[in-house]
Order: sequence, then structure tokens, then C-alpha cells
Amino acid sequence: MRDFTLFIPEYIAIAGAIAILATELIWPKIRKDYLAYATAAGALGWLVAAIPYIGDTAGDFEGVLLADDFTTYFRILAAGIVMAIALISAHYMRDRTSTAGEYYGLLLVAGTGMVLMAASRELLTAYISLELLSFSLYILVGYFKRDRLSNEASLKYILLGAFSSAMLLYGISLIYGVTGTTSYEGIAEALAAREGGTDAATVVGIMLIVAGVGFKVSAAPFHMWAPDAYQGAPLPITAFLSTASKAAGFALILRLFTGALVVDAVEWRAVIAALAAITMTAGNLLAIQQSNLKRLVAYSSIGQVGYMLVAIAAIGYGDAATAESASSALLLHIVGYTVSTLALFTALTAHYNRTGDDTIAGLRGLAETQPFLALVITASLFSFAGLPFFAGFATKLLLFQASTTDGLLWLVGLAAANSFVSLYYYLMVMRQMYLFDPPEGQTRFRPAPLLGALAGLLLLGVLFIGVYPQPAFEATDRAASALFEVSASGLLRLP
Amino acid sequence: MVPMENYLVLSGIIFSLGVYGVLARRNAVLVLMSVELMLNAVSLNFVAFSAYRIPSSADATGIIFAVFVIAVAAAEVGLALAIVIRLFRNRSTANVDEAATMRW
Amino acid sequence: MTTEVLWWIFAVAIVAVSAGVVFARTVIHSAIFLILSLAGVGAMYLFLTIEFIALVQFLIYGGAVTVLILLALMLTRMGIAGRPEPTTGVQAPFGALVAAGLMATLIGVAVATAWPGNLGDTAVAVSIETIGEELFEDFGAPFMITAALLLVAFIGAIVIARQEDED
Amino acid sequence: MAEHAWILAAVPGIAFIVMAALGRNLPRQGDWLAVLCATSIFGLFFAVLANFLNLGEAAWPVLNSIEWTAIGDFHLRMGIAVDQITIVMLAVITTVALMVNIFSVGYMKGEPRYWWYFAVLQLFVASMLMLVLADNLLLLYVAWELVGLSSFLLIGHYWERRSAVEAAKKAFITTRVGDVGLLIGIILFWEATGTFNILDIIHYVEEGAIGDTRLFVTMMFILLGAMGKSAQLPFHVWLPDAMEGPTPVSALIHAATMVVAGVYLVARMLPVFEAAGALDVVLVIGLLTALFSGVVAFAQTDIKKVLAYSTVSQLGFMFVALGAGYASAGMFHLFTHAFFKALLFLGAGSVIIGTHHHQEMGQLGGLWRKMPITAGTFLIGSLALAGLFPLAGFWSKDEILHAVEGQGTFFFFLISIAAIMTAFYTARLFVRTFLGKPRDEEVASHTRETGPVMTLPLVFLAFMSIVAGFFIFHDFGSAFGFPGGFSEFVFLHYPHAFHVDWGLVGLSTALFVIGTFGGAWFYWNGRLDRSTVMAEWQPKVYEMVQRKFYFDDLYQFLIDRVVLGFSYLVSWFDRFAVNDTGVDGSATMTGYAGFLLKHLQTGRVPNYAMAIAAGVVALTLLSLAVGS
Repeated sequence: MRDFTLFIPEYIAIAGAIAILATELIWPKIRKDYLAYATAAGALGWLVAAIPYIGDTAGDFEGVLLADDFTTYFRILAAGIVMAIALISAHYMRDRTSTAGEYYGLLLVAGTGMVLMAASRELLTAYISLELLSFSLYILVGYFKRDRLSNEASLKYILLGAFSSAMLLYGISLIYGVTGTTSYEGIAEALAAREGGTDAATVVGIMLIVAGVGFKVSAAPFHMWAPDAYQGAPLPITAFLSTASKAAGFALILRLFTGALVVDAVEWRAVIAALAAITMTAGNLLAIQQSNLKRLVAYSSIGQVGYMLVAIAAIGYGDAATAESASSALLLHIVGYTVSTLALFTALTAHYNRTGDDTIAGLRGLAETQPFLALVITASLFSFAGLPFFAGFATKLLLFQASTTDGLLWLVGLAAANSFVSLYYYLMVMRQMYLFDPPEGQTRFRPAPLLGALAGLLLLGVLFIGVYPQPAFEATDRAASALFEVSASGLLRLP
Repeated sequence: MVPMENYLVLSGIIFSLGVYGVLARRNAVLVLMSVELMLNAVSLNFVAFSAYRIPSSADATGIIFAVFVIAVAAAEVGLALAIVIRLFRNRSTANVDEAATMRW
Repeated sequence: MTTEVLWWIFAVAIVAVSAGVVFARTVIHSAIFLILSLAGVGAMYLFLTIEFIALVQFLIYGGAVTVLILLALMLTRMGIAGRPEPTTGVQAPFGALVAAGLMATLIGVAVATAWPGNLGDTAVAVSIETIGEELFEDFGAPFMITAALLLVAFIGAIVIARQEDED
Repeated sequence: MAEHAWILAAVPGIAFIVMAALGRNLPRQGDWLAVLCATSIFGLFFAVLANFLNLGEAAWPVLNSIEWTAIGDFHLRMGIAVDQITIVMLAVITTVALMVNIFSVGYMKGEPRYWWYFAVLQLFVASMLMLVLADNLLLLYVAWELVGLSSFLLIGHYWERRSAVEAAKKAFITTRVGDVGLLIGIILFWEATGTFNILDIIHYVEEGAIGDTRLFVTMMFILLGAMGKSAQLPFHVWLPDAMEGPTPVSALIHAATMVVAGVYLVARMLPVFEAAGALDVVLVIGLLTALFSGVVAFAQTDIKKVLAYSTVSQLGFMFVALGAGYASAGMFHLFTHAFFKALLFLGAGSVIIGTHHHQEMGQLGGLWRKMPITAGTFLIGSLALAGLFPLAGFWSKDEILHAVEGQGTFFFFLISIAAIMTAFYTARLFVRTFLGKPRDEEVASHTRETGPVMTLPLVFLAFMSIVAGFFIFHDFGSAFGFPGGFSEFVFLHYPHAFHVDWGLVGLSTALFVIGTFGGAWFYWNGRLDRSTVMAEWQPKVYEMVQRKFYFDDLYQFLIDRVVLGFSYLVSWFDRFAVNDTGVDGSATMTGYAGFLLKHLQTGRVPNYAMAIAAGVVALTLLSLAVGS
């Protein structure tokens, strides 16, 4: 079926991107923050256009894309992230660049890539969508092209990205060789129908795919690009990397692993569990050593990826019901993590616009000079650490709760211990803000009203999800059950 | 005639050579060329799988995948070279080992 | 029989020039070897009697990509100045080790797996009609996404490489 | 009213929000609001109690919950459960909180961040009440973390002082270790029973829904949490340092309420501990803690430190009672201890204010002339702690002795020793602070009795320290809210109904006499300064005791060297082993001198690519190995 009405929201996003590019081309002297507001408006239109799709019957496009509640979920998430990032960028980019049209256009395109990754039910489409997102990110990371760090970050990102894409593709080719198809259902059917057990080709293929997607979500040991790219990128893009890019990676992983590869769960679940363990431990331990705030966030988000991978491992270890609740909890955790990260970066950007300092020590005495920003930063760090009443507590709790199966108890225990380690470096940051005096000449300041309002809104979101996760959970539950409606279709044969 | 495994082995060798190139060479353009080798191996794999499958006259998925891989590879090279050129303008080097300001 | 011999000659040549890409002492040599390697793989597609993909290979890879690379080499003045620096990094021996491990795995997989639906010795020609139909019917969506992708790469290359007043 | 007991927690919660938001801008910085809030929950408690008693046994425990979230067929309910143990805790918390709030108005006068202090105090009270009201482990855990947070904030109240910051950090980190255990335990329970509800869990366990080994492991994790909060060996290190906080905080949080949360948790889940066969562990830990910190208390020279170690020791007593299987004895000691220890801490606070911030016993002495009310109430508290018949501490210690009797002579002997030590260091504390001649005339000349806002709470708590023990008696308990007496009330139809065992009374009194008079004789000011004698006679032993058996040094070492060292190691591995030794080391070996220095830096693409490629190969090998 070629139903072109399934992706109307994405047309809006792409049209917005083109319109913004064209606007700057026609009117080069336009104030750059207007472009940001236009982007945010476009994203808002995108989000609004997505709302009618909630609960709509799943629409299939040629068997390669699927617009169901899972897709809609990521659609809303992507639109929300792009909107927030555009607003965060407004002053930041205006002060730092003379051309911003491509920047904002690519934000929208990247968001579209994320949605398509979530919608793909076929490897070729998934790969192309992944590259659409990646290409946009390569450019956005290196957007400050004369800035040595930005340029270096983008170089590392694209070289390693291409390298890991090649790995991913080789894995896909092996899976294609074994199953003769690239569609998820087809792969699952072929793997299930296969006689004589798993062959080495499938195993190697899956491992190469794990490496490829592991790179995208920056799971250790494929994570090394992340701290450098995070540090070099423009600050709002760091936020975008740590939210959209990770969410998209997990959207792809969820579709792929619950749809196509679940039949062979025995082959990959131990590996994913090991990756989860390595990732969370490495991320948290390395975070302790950081002095640059962006790198700290990078390592801390690597730690978070470790927690998220626990849910993927649980899909492999549990039965169908566990798999569904683990997916649902993972989606919820992604939302909580996204909102907290955006809140953190809104505050950091407001601080950075003022001081231009992205070291941890640069936050010295923020509680004195700007208590509200300090509060927002504290709340989001508490949320990462999983303290009660903040989003991270509820979502992490449900994540671990849903992932606890007999085979994974050790991993959940390790994750709990890791949360403890993470608190240490979060407290180091808070110490700077609350216990030290501001640097000489630093006086009380007011953040830009826009950033202040956005930070306040996101802070409310963090608290809301933490205190009353029910509405968010219903949404993720709906998305997860859509995911399993597709993949079930009689062949979800879990061990 | 030539069995499919021959193509797969050839592709495996090219791929591994490409991996070696990425790991060993210091020039960013050469790293990219090595990645091209890897992608080339992938295409070969896809086409071989497609050509040797039983209902292959009706199924061209592998070949189409290869076409897309080639297209994306070309685009990737274009973009990456732009970044390398920018690196060269910023630092007068295209050596990936020297583009290491950010570390630990 | 002739085909087989020819195939082996080509295969050995491809491996040799691919090795040339990664082992050559100057970048220009590597680039030339890359052209040869890409052309060789294109010839492999001819062995598989899929002329369409061979054509794509020659045009895009053999033509566009290599020209782009040569252009980049010139712009970064590499191979011209001939600066005497080691072409391989210090981790080359370890890289060789890992690559050898990977090669062993991949070859093992290729040989040991009983590929389902394998025709055995003879490849079947896939008609260009089939390719066209699938490309535009079944894979219409990725085709459109690829269009966006190429546009992004194009814009990105311009944005990043464009000379401006400050340069 | 009992089913709406959540209001008790809501009132201080709202007060906290109001005070945190308005802060300085409130008249008098909001201290009146704090006292008003404490008074109203004190009043509300009696409403809850009356209603609870009216409902009658059949209606206990009183439950009330709402659905918080529903995930598929998983329904998570949040609510409160009011049973007898909760009532006891409510009584303690509301009473002590009221006294401390009133006392603080005097004590904190003119201190920095006056409003913030009172705001956090309300947050603490709210979360502590939530902790004891929670009907499920999840809510309990949330409250558990929140009391930890408020304690952290209050210990670090004077954050200009480095020691206060360090102490706050230490308390936070140490208890967090326990908290992780608690969380893991909760997850394990969830995994086995599918519920967080405490009563349901007890029910499942009694039905044998969890295997033996697993149950034991789970209970060990839960116990870890309880030990962290209740400062049991080896987690006790944070409590003495927590004395860096304002003294009324020490009275409320670090003597009467938060630190007994672990005792409360074990008492609440006692049937599960029993089923798991984990009681012996509790007993041994409690005993070790009681003995160990009793010894350390001898060598302390700071009044508050003595009291802190005494608190640790008394918490050990409570654990001993629980470990012997007598929840009522443990809870009873918790109940009486709350009053006299709060009294002693507030008395110490009164001394500190009266002497203008002197709390080293070496500079005090002879205070009873200058501060008669403080001295008198402190004496009552000390005697109650030491166990003088018929003060509160006597009866609860008697109950514990009775409980341990069944555990064999050895344990009974050890706990008797601990009881003697209690009397001994208490005597030392009182004698050296209040009796004899002032050791420092300079200090003595400035000393004044504190005002009524501080002495009235002392008098009230002294009164409670005298009568609290009588709740153990059937008639007294029935008349004043604990029908049937404390033991009967806490554990309905508990096989052990209280009766006075005169043999034990005699023994107990003997222990008191030995300890108190021994201590008084040993430390009497007119004689030699005995602690110096001790220090000269056995300097090594003395130093060991004074350095608290080197526990703090050990932990400092562990934290400094091991944890950070490990993280450094991993980071070193990342930098040096992966990038430099592995990569550049080969270069050195092949003879490129100077290469190493130039290339010590990493952040290089090939190294990262290497990690990816090596990772792939390793993953493949791993999965092939696992698969075959």
C-alpha cells in the first residue's frame, strides 16, 4: 500500500526545513533568532499534526515503513526535542554565527530521520534513515567550522561513524544472506523456520549489527567518539546528540530486536547484558575523572545507555510479557531522561551564554548568581542519579522493575550500585554551585526570559514524571503494545 | 563455475583489509578510502547473495541494497572530504593522529 | 573453465590492489589502487552477470568518488609536498592482528555456513526489469529518503567547505 | 481520622514548601510557623490515636491507599497503613519534633540561615512521618531517601565549616551504601512476590512463596539498609561525625527518629526476618555494635560525641532485642530512648548555649551551680539512660535483658557488660560536665542558665523520661493510650505479656550500681584525672579507643585509595594501557625513542576505531562461546 497520508507530519517538518533554508537564502540579513522561532513553530506544527495519529490504526507503507503508535510516540518525542533545541539555540547561535539557516533546517531533517528510524520495519529503510540522522549530526557537530574543536569533533564522528556503518552493513548483508530478505517479519519467519539451529553467519551478523547500533547509542566499547563529539559540538547540539540520537538508536534497536531478531534471542542476550554492564560501569567511572561539563554529561549519558540496555537484555531473557513491559519501561525511561537532559542543557546554555565557560569549575557559585538555574541543574542531576520525586527515580525504578528476570538479577544489582557511583560526580557538580563563591566580578544575573521559561517548563516536566508517571506511562505502554502487535503476529517465539 | 562462497571469501578479505587501513593509516583521506573498501566489500556480499538465491530472478533486494550502499558511500565521502579539507585549513594537516586536541 | 580462470585472476588482482590501498607509501598510489580495486569489484559484478550494478559501480565509484578523493588530495596538498612522515600509525601491528582475526572469522563464516537457498555454482541473472520494479515499487520510500540524504550531504559539504571572507 | 493519618505528613510538607518559598520574607523568618506546624501535628496525633483506639483491634491495621500507576496488569498502589508500631513511632516523632522545634527557637537564635534551618526541619518531619506511615516498601524507600537528604542538609548546615561539609558527605555516602542494599532488597522482593506492599509481602513469605536461600539473601540486603540508617557496625562511622549539625538536629534526627528508622524497618518486617532465619545475624550485629561503641564512648571528650556513641550503642541494644525476636522490647527501648536521649542532646545544647559554645568536657565541670535546670534535667536523663529504677530506661533495658535471657548465657553476659558500660560512661559524662570544680574559670565565668524557651522542653522531656517506662504496665498503658500495656499493644496477644521479674530487676539495678558508681568513682573530679592515668598506663590501648578502633581511618583509606583508586585505575587503563602502552608501547619497543612523549596524547581516531573493531571481534568470540 502506498498511503502517502501516513507521513503528513514529516512532510511538514521537511517543508519547514526547506522554508527556513529558502528564507535565509532570500533574506540573508534576517535576525538569526527569528529562524529559531520559525523552527520551533515548524516543530510545533509537526507535533500538532502528529496528534491525530495517536491511537489510529497502524498504517503500512509498502511494507517498509509503519505508522503506528510506536512511530507516533517517537514522532512526538522528536518534534518536542527539536522544538526545545531550537529555542535553546536561539540566542546561542545568534551570538556566534552569521548563517544559521542550514543549522535549523538540519535540526528538522535530523528529527525526521529519527522518526523514520522508529517507523522502519525493514533493514534498508532503517539504514538509510539512520544515515539521514547521522549525516545531519555530522554537519551539526561541525557547524562551527572554524572552531578547531568543533571541526575535530565532526571529523572523529564522521570517520568512526562511517567505519561503524560499514560494520553494520556487513552484518546486515550476512543476515540477508541467511534469510534472503531484509524485512523484519521476513527475517523472523526465516530464522524461525530454519533447521538445524543457528549458524555462525547469523551470530556474526548479529554481532556486527550490535556494534553498528551500539555505536549510535554510544555503548561501550563503541562509545569513545561520544565524549569528543559532545565536547566539540555547539552546546545545543550536545543536548541534541544526547537525546535525539540516543532515542532514535533505541527506537531502531527496539523494532529490530523485538521484530526480527527476537527469535534468536539466545544468541545475543548475553552479549547485550555484557555490553550493558560494561557501558554503565565505564560511563560512570570515567565520568568521575572529568573536568569539562560536556564530557561529564557525555560519560553520564553513556552510563544511562547502560541502564537502557538492561531493558534490551531483558527482552532477550524474559517471556513475551516481560519483553513488552521492558520495552514500555525503556520508552518511559527515554522520556524521563530526555526531559531531564533538555532541562539541564537549557540551564547550562543560559549559564554559558553569560560566562562562556563549559568547565565544571565554571559553575562556581551559580546558586549565588542565578539560583533558579542552579535549581534546574540540581533537579536534572538528581533525576539522572535517580533520587525520589524526580523523573529519573520513577522511570529507572520501572525500568529495573520490568527488567528483573532471574537471568538478569546481577545486572540490575550492578545498575543499582552504579547509580550510587553516579551520585558522587553529580554531587561534585552541585558542590561547585552551592558551596563555592562565584568568581571575581561575577554578579547576579537574569537568564533570557525564553530560556528561563523553557527551563521552568522542563523542570515541571521532570517533577511531574517523577511524582505522577501514570500519563507518561500510558503513552509508552500504548507505544510498546503497538510494537508487539506487529512483531507478534503468531511468530513471537520466545525461549 | 564459481561458487558463491568464493565471492564471500573475497569480500571478507577486502573488508578486513579496509579495517586494517582504518586502524593503521594516519591520513584522514586514507582512512576514508579504507572505509570505501569496506563498503565495497559489503556491496559485493549483497550482490552475490542476491544472484545466488533460488528465486533470484524475482528478487533483487540485495542488488538494490548494493545500489543504496554505493549512493550513501558516495555522499559520505563527499561530506567527509569537506570536513577533512576544513581540518586542513584549520590546522594544516590531514593527519588524524594530530587532530587530537580533545582527549580523556 | 575460462571464466573460472579469469575469475581467479581477477580475484587475486583485487586482493593485491586492495592491499595496495592500505599499504602504499604515498597517498596518490593508494588512490590509484583504490580505483583499480573498485573497477575490479565492478568486473566481479559482470561475472555475476548483473550489468546494471556494474555500471553503477563504474560510474559512481570508479568515476565520481575517486575523482572527489583526488580532488581532496590536491586541495590538502598531500602527495605533492611528499612530507616524510610515517604513513602508518603506531598501532598498525595491533590493527593487523585485529584485522586478521576479523578476516579469519569472516572467511570461516563464509565457508562454513550452509547458506539457505544457495544455487551452488551458477549465478542467475537478475533482470533489470526486476531491479527497476523493486527499486521504485517496494523500495520507493528509502529511495525518497535517499534523495533527502543526498541533499543533506550536498548542503553539508557546501556549508563546511565553503570559502568565506574570514578564510 | 486514623485512615487520614497522611495529613500528619502533609502538614509539615506544606509548611516546608511555604517556608522554602517565602523564607526570609516571613515575619521572624518563619520560626513561629514551624512551632505552629509541630504543635498541630502533635495535636493531630492525639486525634489519630483516639480514633485508632476507638476503631478497636478488629480494624487494625487501618489502611488507606490510592492507585498511583497502573502498568498493564501491574497496579502500583500508594497508601498508608496505621498499626500499633506506627502509632508508637508517631508518638515519638510528634512529641520530640515539637520539643525540638521549640528548643530550636532559642538555640538557633542569630545563627545563619535561620529560616532554612526551620524549613528543612519541617521537610525532615514530613518525610519521617511518611516513612512510618507508608504501607509499601517503595514509598518507604522514597521517604527513606528524603530523611537522608534532610539529614544531609542539616548536618551540613554550617557549610562554611569544612568539617561540617565533610561530615555531611560522609553521612550521605555511608548511608547510601545501605540504601543501595535496601533498594536491591526491595527489587528482589518485587521480583519474587510482585508487590511492594509490606503486609502482602509478609503474607506471601508466611505462605512460603520465596525460597529459603533467596529469602535470606533478600533479608540481608534489607538489613544492610537498616544497618546504614541505624548506624550499626560497620556503618556507624557517620553518626558521631553528624554531630557537626546543630544540636537540636542531633536530638531529633540523630537520636530519636531517623536513626531508629532501621530498627523500625526490622521490627516491621520481623516475621520475614524470622522466616528467613536472619535473626541471629541481627542479634550479633546489635551486640557487637552495643559493645564496641560503648567502649569508644569512654574515650570521647566532646559531650556530643559521647552522646553519639551512646546512641549507636543503644541502637545496638534495640537490634539485640529484635534479634532475640522480641519486637516489643526493641520498640519499647526505641520509645523510651527517644525521650531521654533527646533530653540529653537538648541538655547538651543548653550547655553549649549557656557556656557560649563550649562542648569539650575538659573545659567544663561544676556547671550545676550555674545551670541548675539543665543540670537537673540532664541528671534525670543520665539516670534514665544508665537504667535507674524506676526511670524509663530501666524498664526498657529490663525488657531487653529479659529478651536475651532465652538466647543463652553468653549473650546475656555480653549484654550485661554493655549495660554496665552504658552506666559507666554516662556517669563519667555527668560527673565531668556538671560536678566538681570548673576546669576553666574563663568559661565558667560566662556561663548562664538558658531561657525558658530552652528549659521548658527539657523539663517536659525529663518528665517523659521518668514516666515513659510505666507504659509497660497494663493499667498505666491502658489509661494513657497503649491499652494492655506497651508489649501487649505493640504485639497483640504476644505470648510474652509483661510481668515484673524481680530477679531481673535486681540484676539490672546491680548493673546500674556497678556502672554508675564505678564511673563516678573513677572520674570524680577531686581525685586524679583518671583519663590521663589511663592514657599513661596503656597509651596504645587508649589511643586505639580514642581513634575509635581506626574505623574512620580505614574508611578514609578505602574511599581515598580504593574507590577513587579504582576509578583512577579504569581511567588509567583507558588512557595508558589502551592508548599509550598498548599503542605507543610497541613503538618504544621497536626502538622509536621519544615517540612515547610525543604521542602520550590520545583522542585519536585510529585508537577509537581499534576499540570498535576489537569490540566486534571480542563480542563475536563471546557469543560464539556462549552459543556453543
